This record gives sequence, C-alpha cells and structure tokens, in this order.
Amino acid sequence: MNTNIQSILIANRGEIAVRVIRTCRELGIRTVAVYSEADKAALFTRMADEAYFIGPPPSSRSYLRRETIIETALKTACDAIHPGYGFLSENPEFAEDVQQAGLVFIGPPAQAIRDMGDKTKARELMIAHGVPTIPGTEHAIETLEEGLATAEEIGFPVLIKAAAGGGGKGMRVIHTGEEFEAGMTASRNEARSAFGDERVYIEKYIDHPRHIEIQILADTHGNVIHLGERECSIQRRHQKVIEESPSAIVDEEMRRRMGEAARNAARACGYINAGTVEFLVDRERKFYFLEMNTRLQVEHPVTELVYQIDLVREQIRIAEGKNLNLSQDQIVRHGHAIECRLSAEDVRNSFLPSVGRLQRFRPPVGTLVRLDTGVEEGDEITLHYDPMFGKLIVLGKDRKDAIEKMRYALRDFRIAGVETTIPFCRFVMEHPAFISGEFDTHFIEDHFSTERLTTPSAEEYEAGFLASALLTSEYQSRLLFSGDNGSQAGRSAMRSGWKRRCR
Amino acid sequence: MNTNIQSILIANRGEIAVRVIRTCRELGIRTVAVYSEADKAALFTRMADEAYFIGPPPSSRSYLRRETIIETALKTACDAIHPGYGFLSENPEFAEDVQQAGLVFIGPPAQAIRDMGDKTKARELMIAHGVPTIPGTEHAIETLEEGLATAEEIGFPVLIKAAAGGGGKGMRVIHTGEEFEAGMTASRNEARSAFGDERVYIEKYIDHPRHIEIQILADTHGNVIHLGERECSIQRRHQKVIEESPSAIVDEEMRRRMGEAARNAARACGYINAGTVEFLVDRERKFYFLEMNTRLQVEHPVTELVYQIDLVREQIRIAEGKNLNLSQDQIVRHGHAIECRLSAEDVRNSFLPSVGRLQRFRPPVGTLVRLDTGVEEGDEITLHYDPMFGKLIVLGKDRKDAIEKMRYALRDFRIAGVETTIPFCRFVMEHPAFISGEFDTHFIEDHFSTERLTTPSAEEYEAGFLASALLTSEYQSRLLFSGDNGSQAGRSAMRSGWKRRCR
Amino acid sequence: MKKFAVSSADRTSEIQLFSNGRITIDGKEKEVEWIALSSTRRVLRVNGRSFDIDVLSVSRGGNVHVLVNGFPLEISVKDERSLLLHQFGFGGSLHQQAGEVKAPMPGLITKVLVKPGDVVQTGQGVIVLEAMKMENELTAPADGTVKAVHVREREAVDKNAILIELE
Amino acid sequence: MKKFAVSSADRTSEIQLFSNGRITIDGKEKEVEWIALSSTRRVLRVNGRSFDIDVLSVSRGGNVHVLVNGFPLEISVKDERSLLLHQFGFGGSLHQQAGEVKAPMPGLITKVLVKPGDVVQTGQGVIVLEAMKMENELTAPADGTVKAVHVREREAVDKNAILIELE
Repeated sequence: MNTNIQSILIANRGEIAVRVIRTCRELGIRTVAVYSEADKAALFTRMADEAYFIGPPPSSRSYLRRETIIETALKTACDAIHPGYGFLSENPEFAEDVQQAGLVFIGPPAQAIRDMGDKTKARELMIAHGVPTIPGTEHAIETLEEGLATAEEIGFPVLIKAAAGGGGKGMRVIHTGEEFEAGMTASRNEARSAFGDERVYIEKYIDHPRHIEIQILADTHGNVIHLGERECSIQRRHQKVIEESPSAIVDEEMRRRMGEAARNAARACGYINAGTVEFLVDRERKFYFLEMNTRLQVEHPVTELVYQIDLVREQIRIAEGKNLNLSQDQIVRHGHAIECRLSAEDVRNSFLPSVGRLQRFRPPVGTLVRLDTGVEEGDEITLHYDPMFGKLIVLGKDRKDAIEKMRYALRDFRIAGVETTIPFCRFVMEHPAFISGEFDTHFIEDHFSTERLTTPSAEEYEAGFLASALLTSEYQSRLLFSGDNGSQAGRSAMRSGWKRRCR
Repeated sequence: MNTNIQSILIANRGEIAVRVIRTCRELGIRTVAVYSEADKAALFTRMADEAYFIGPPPSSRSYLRRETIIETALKTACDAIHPGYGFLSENPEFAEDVQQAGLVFIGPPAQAIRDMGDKTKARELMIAHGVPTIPGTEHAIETLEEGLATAEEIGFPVLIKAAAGGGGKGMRVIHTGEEFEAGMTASRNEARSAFGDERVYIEKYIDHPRHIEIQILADTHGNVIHLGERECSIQRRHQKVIEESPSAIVDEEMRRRMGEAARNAARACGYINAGTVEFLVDRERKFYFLEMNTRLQVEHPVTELVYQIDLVREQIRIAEGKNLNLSQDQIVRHGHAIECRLSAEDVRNSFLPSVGRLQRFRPPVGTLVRLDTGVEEGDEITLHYDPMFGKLIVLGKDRKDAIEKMRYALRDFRIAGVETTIPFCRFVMEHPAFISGEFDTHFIEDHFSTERLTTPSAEEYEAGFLASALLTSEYQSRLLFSGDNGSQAGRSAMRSGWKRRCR
Repeated sequence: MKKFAVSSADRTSEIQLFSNGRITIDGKEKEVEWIALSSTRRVLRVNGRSFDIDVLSVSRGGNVHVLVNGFPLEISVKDERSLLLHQFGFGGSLHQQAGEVKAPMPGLITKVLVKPGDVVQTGQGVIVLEAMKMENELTAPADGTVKAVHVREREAVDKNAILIELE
Repeated sequence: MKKFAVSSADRTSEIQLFSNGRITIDGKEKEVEWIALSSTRRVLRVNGRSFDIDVLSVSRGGNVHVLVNGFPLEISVKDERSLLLHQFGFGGSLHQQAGEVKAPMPGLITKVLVKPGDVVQTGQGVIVLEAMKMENELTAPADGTVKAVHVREREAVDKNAILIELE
C-alpha cells in the first residue's frame, strides 16, 4: 500500500484545481488537468503540466464523466486522482472505480464516504462513538402523547420535522409545553397533505447557533489528529461566505473537547485522509454533530495559515500510505486567519449571479495576502459553474490585526466586468457584531441590508466627475485629431494648457 | 513625552514609503508623502492621504532637503516624521531639526545615531559593554616588532590595514608569522605612497565570514528586546541580495548569546526605537560586532513574518512613548522566511542598472507571498534612485518549504521592460550550497557565473518559435485587413483554418 | 475654455477646464494633477489627495464609466456643443453614416447585442468593442432594422470595418 | 499554407501553417491550441503542454519579442515573400512612403531614437510606438537625414500621424 505518487490527474476545475497544482509543483509531481469546452483557456489548464479536453460545458457531460476521467488518467500514465471538492469528490462509486482501475484515490475509502453521506447512518455511528448529536428522537413519532413526552425529555425549544419531508414543510419550532399540542397537530397536518405521511421527528431546536467545524487528518496506520476549528457562521442561505480560524468563542478546553469528538467521528467511520467534522454550537457553547465532509473544504486555507501546514501535501502523503508527519501534541497554532469567498454575485440585487468578462482583475499587493483563484484579467465568468471565482485569505497576529488586513486587502482589490461580493465582505469586516466576535448563523438576516454597504465619499464622487470631464475632453481631442482636417488643431490642443500636466 | 501620533510625513520614496503608509492606514494615521519631479506618479504618492512636491529628481534637491521636508510637515499639520531607510534616516542633524521643530522623529535619539555612525566610537562603546568585536589593535602601529607581537597575540590569519586609508590600499591578509615581516613592510610602503602615512592597524582576519544581524527594539522606558537573527550572507559587493530568518547555522543557544550582545550594544548607546546590530560570524560560529544600523532595515520583513510583528507599528508606538508590547520571553518564532531583493539590474551584464518602463509587471498570485514594492505596471524605472524596486518575501513551514515557495514565486513573476535580478535569485534558490545552508559572504564569487542561469528549455524555445509564427501570421492578416483592397481576403483568412482555434 | 455638465444617478455638477490649466467644479477652483499611468489607469490628485482612476469606457455619447478608488461610477458628460446638438436631435449620429455601424478604432468585439431582423432605435446599443482595454458600446446611428451583422464575438476588427448594416 | 523561417540567436526552424489548422515545425506535426487571453497574452498548448506567452512586440520587419513562461525571447520570422523581398533589397520599405515615418496604428510614443540632422539607414529603428500594450519599433523606410521629428516621448498619436520626416 506504500506507493510513490508521481503523476496526479485533477478531476476538478477553477481555484481548487489551481490550488492542488501548486502543491504538486512544489513536490515535483506531474499534473494532468481535464477541462470542458468552457474552460479551455482557464488558468488551471495552463498551470497543469498537461491538459486534456473532456467534453462540453455542462458538468454532467464533462467534470462528472467518471469513465472519461479515469480513462484519461490511465492514458496519460497518472498514478492518482485528486477530486478537489464538489463534482465527484463525495461520490463513493467514483472512489471505487478509481481504485479498481489501479489508481490511487486521494480521499477517504468509499465506505466512509457512503456512511457519512447517509444522515441516519452517520447519526447512529456518532451516537455509538460518543460524539454529541442534537438530542432528538431516533424514530418517527406517531402519537401526540409520545411527542409531548419526548419534547419534555429533550427540553424546550424543540423542532418538529416531517419524517418524509424536506424543504421546511411541516417544520415548526415549539417553545413551551402549552404550544406543543397545537404545533404538533399543525405539523402533522402539513406533513400529511404535503407527503401523505404524518409521522414527525422531534429534535432540540438550536436557536441562533454558530457553525464551527474541526479539520482532521487520518492516515492508513490508525493515526488521527485534528487541526483545530474553523468558524463558519457567516452564511447566506446555508452557504458559507466568510471563515476564520481560530473562532472567537473557542478556548483551549473547548478546542480539545471538540477535537476529541471530531477524532472519534473519524474513527467511527474508519476515516482516512483529510476530512471535516461540522458542529452546531449553541449559546451555552455546547456543540452537536451536524455532518462530516469527506473531502477538502473550500475554507481549508485558514487552517493552513494558522497551523503552517499544507493540507493537500498531507492528503498526498496519506494516499501514499505514509505515516502522519505530526502527532497531536506537536501541533502549534500561530496567529489568526480569515478567508473571504469572492463570488460573481450582485450584492445589491439579492446576490444574483453576475456573468461577464473580467475587464479588470487587479489583486491587492503588499500585505501578506493569499489569493486562491482560478481566474485572471480577461477571463470570462459564465453561468456554467459556481460563481465563486476565488478566495482572499489573510494571516494576522491576532483577530483584530487579521480584520484590519482583510479590510485593506478588500479595499485595494480592483475588479470590473462583473459584480462581486467584495462590497458585502467589506460590510462584514466593518460591522461591530463581527468585530466583537458576537455573531451566529443569522448574522446576515439580523444585520445586513444593502443600504449599509459602503458608498463612495463626496470627494470620490467629485474626483469621478473631474476625471470624467478630463477624459471626455481628451477623447474629443483624439476624435478631432483623427479627422482629415483639424489634425494640427487636435495635436496642439493636446500639448497646451491642462493637458501638459498629463505628461 | 507620551504623545498620540495622528499624522506622519514620510521622508522617503519607493517601496519603503509604501510600506510605512500601509501600517499607518491600519492604525488610522493620516499620511503625507513628499515627492520629487521623477516620482510624481509613483505608487507611494498615490497611496498617501496627501502628497506634496518638493523638488527636482536629484536627491540633494528633494529627498535630502531637510528644511523643505520639515516645513511641509509643519504646514500639513503632521505630528511626526518617518525617515524610512537611506536618505535622511541616519542623519543626526535631521533628527535634531525635526525635534526642534516640535515634531516627533520616528527613530533613535540623535546622539545614538552619531555614536554608532563613528566607527571608532562605536568600537570603544562595544568593548566597554562586553560586546565581542573583531580582535585587533586599538591604536595605529608604527614598528615591525610591535606589529609582530600584536599579530601573534591576536593569532593568524590577521589583516593589516592602513590607518589613514580606505579602498583596500595597503590592506593585506597574513596567514603565518613567517610571512609577517614581508607583508607588513609591503603594507607600510603602499600606505606611505598612497596616503603619506605608513601607520597600520592589525586585526583578526575573518575568512569567509557569514553576515548575521540581530533586530532589536528599545522603548523610552529602558526595555530592550531582540527579535532573533537575519542571515544576510548572500551579498554582491557588500550589498545584501537575499536574506532569511532564522539562519541555518544559529541554534537557540547562539541566538540567545547574539541577542544578549545586541541588547547590550543598544544599551551601550542609549538606543531607542528599532535598530539592527550586525555581526560577522566565523567558521567556528564565533561572532564579532560589525556595526549598528540605527533605522529600519531593507530586510526587516523576514523578521516580521517569522515573529508575526509589525516593526513599523512598534516604531510608532515607541515614538509615542509607549511601553513595548512584549517582553523577551513572550516572543515566539514560527516558520522560516526568505526575502529576495528585486533590482532593475542586468545579471548577465555585471549587474549594471537597467532602466526603462515596466511594460509588464505581474506579480505571482496564490502562494502566501508578500511583495513590498513601490512600482506597478507602466511605471518608469530611472537612474535617479536605487535600482531596487521591490522585495519578494515568503513564509514557509521550514527552510526547505520556504525555498520551494520562493522558487515558484520567482518563476511565476512576469516582468518586461527592464532586466531584473530575478534570474539571479532563481539561481541562488536552486544552488546546492544555498539549499544546504553551507554558504558565506563569498557565495557569489565562489559559485556564480552567468552560464549557470536557467535558460529556456528546448520545449520553451519551440513554443516561442511557434508563437512567433502564429503572431506574425496574425499581424499580416491585420495589415491586409486594414488595406484598401484585400479587406475581404484578410477577414476570411482570420475566420478559417487554424485561426478558428483562437476563439 | 471648455464647459461640461456632469451627472451621475443622483447628483450633478458643472466643470470648467481653462486652457491655462485651471479647473473649476461648480465655480470652485481646484488644484488638480492628472497623471496617466497607462491608457486605462489614471491618477487624479485634487488639492494633494490622490484618487485611483480605472477607465472602463468613454463613449462618443458622453458616457464615462470609471472606478474611483475601486467604486464603479457611471457618469454622463455633456459639453455645450453636445447639449446643443441634443436639443436638435442629432445625438449620437454625428460621425456615423446612417445605415451602418463602423469600428471607430481597431479592437476586439466583446458583445453583439442585435441579430439580423431586429428593430433598433437611434442611440440603441448594438455592439460592444474593446480597444485599448476599454469597452465601447457602439450605437445605432438611425432608427431601422438590422440587415446584416458582419462580425461575431471574440473577433478582432480593424478601424472602419463595417460591423453592422441597417436598413 | 504559409511557410516561415524562424530563428533566434543560436537556433533556427521552419514552420508551416496549413489552412486546415495543421502546424508543422521542421516537418514534424504538432497538435497546437492557440488561445488569446487578451491582445497581449496568449496560451500556446503543444501536445497537451501549456506555455504562457506574453506578447511584447511584433514588428513589421518580422521581429517578435515574447516572454515564454517568463523567459524573454527575441525571434526573427521571415515568410517566403519577405525572404524574396529581402533578396532584392526591399526589406522594410514596402508599406512606408519614402520620406516619412507614419504611425501604423494609434498609440503612445515611448522612445524617440533620432533627432533632426541624424543620418539614418534603411531599416534603422527611429521611434518606438506603444499600442495595445505592445512596443513597436518603427524603422527608416530609406537612407537619409532626419529633417523633422514631430512627436516627443509620452505623446499619444493617432493612426497615420506623421512622426518623422526624412530627406
């Protein structure tokens, strides 16, 4: 099982493909990219040692084509496949197919993906291994009496959820025993009419929780370590927007307990490689297992910066069958890292995707900034894939310092051609709740409105007006100049008066 | 003496002015830049809150004009002046004038600058405070017998230097007692004919030394701390080119001893603010005081990265009369940082300055890189000032990791319009002696020749040839297209055949 | 001296550029430096304060699109002559021959906004041409129907190339 | 089909571009993709391997200056026609009217290499014009003496502007 990986096919695109290629270059590993029609000029195809076309833009016809990707890996003599995140990364059949083709899958065993992908199975495993889960019924409840007894056992507030359902149908928060009967009856009626099944589950309702997750690494020799937490509570519609490490509310003792729980979660499913155990944290800082992501996370860079570790490098070492480099007590955290996800979305217009060509793309220079991106100036952002085009990550001495650095990095970023979430990220970095560390997953609904976005100052407006007049005047001179007559007039106009100051 | 600085005039230009402005922005301090005619569009003038013209390009008529600079600071209601490095930073009269004008000088007391600027005085102070200096005579030697006795006392090899001289005249390395008489006689003859003064000094000759320096911080309350060492042995004509922290040869014990020596050096001259004590280190890792730089160093960022400290912020705090934030035992080092100085010099042509417009300037993106620079694409590099236009700094987990990151950051940098030292930096990062850590100040003479610079591979040449043919063909089509006839032919050529692949 | 009426969504100003270099905005004189870093990047220094200007587009019709310190601003600029022409309904049609849209400079077609058969009105955007890193929206010189589109997106065109024919 | 003789300081090759998209270098066929990121940035993919191409200048005389993966290469490209013309001594003078140097495209003068009174030879560089972010060295169309220089450095010029007169 001890192999030496020399060539990796990256079954992904965009910033994460670029990210994986960077580590491979440092390790001297040859990289093979695969790309769809829409990505033929994309940065990751240019950075890879080789790049091959695999199909038209829709993922189903390119990045999700398991056989084509495996065939390409075999044809180009790769040893291994790195799936990135999304696409095929949490597809157990793909993990199996890769291995059956004699290739190394840089990720967990198929069975671990399968177990953690099944919410009921995952919950059972967690309970069996002492990982705290949200208190609730394990089986569907059919009578009112059973429901009330359970709710009282769990303690209010509770959440009633339709057993059959999804999409919030039949879901109801109940705060006291008096509300219970009416609430459960209403839920069951809704569930029956929506799904033809009136059974419900009851679980503890976590009001305004924080979302905090633990990074783990597990090797093939039974060693499992954790690399502290990532605070991911700034979310929009359950999509993380801003992440940081460490969390403002996690102290050493809580980190140790959450870390132990995450290591147990990994052991519970026989996990190998890099993974993330997500928790909800309530206002008393009690934490409950939410789910496990059996792959590299989008937000892995904040952990890399504060622990000075390269998670992709560790993934590759683990896939090679090597022992973990570090034991739990050798791990040292240093400083504070924040990541802002940059998406082509119109913050002023309900975060609708914004497509177009990046007429300008000038990242900030000078501060210690890490920019993980899949695009450059001139690139097109299309509707085919995720609107996230990059991640801006800063490392500060402490949380305050990191916030200041992020603020200026965002301010110095110049993008034109698409709308981006940068104005929103600036809003967060300047909001007292974020700065104080007192926030939860409801941050956006509680605090954000488009009127609070920073707008240009009066001086900036005035500068824009002056610049526009000067540009128009220049433009007119050029027009004159290009005409058949007036050429001399145009030229002398460009040389005289305020124009002289331009040189 | 406890002030609160709200506005700082930066009496400098280029990358260090930009560097100081960055910290001021984070602290909410208003910045005022001053600029010469040659710098009117320079990045630092644009980043400052305000910028004022002070004279024509020659430094003597702009950046060295003490009264004009102080007047500008007063006129614009600044509280303090930051001198950067070079220019007026080690000019004791300027430090005095600034204070007499009622402004804060962000740097050491004038007397400390004066004492450490006088080599004899500095040596006396060091000896008096137990800081190791290069063993040698304190007074000029007039007879052969005295000379031989001294040389035997010091131990061979020794260096004979003309008391009156400079420029290597009369300088001679003597390895054994047998060579001494002939050597000293020759030195004295040379000294007499060159300076009319045959007196010589004798000191220990440090063969192939390393140059290692210690960063110190001292506040107005008598607290002095050190922030470890910087290895600066990669030098060209006594100019540092590449620096790193920590040094490959300094262990904790040596760091402690060098740090103590540096703190004593600072105390010896009543030092306040940030300063650097430079040492020569011999092959037995014995270290000797070389000189003290009474200002921020060019290479300060490597210390900032490994100690996660902002030295400019500390300078400002100290100038405000505040206590140091940290005591010596709270200081934690983390990782390994390397800095490459980027200069507009032609490595293949004796490092001659190369001037011109930066037709391309595209820094590397993606790795955790800090680029301290005063230029952007389109800027002009002139002969008026130092050819160094920026510094590329990386932070790695360890030395090996930092070298790998630097290698790729250099490889990904795109510059055209001037020749730069990037090819030289790439050479160093790939050289076995540098990688092993076994090198000294003679690295360049011992190892470098222009034939060893990386050249394009055969595949890269072939790609260049193919690209040139394709570009020429495109160019011809455009020419045809713009002609009065042939327009349709041109357009259809652009649509057919291999051109179609461009879209 | 040139006089401009400058406006954005919610504010308006009058700017005068004098041939001796003086500049006023709403009658107040400003000490202005205007520095070109490249064809699309400028620095405007007003009384010692610098503003970072990215020029995104400057159109024939007096629409300027810039980033000021990174903030996008769309600004309309009218000079006395265009104000006058506008009153008489000559708007954008001055230099364009009715019936066709030509490339005013060499560049790259980044967007084609119409297709044959489309009905267009005077001043309606029909094509976007990128030149010198700026996007320029070209407009229909007259009311009509699109007869032919001679270019497609990502095609490089030369100055005066006929891009679109109207009838 | 176009045939080019391509050379740098120490090596030379023959490249054929066929109208059906095939490309050969020294007779060997290559699978080539040629992608424009902008007017000055290209990607060349040869048999699956990508090369980062920055176009610095392409001159009328067949001199191409590029960065390949950051390495500067100056390459001379001659097609059959220019090889033929070269033999008969027509070199660079084909499109330039003898007696003057005009701007072949709008741009910015970045260097003036001669002054009035200088004696120049056919093909000698006299001025550098930057356009679309590329530098173009313009050459003397005939032997002669510089009579007048109509532009100075950092001046913007339009297409066909007369830059230098010779006599």
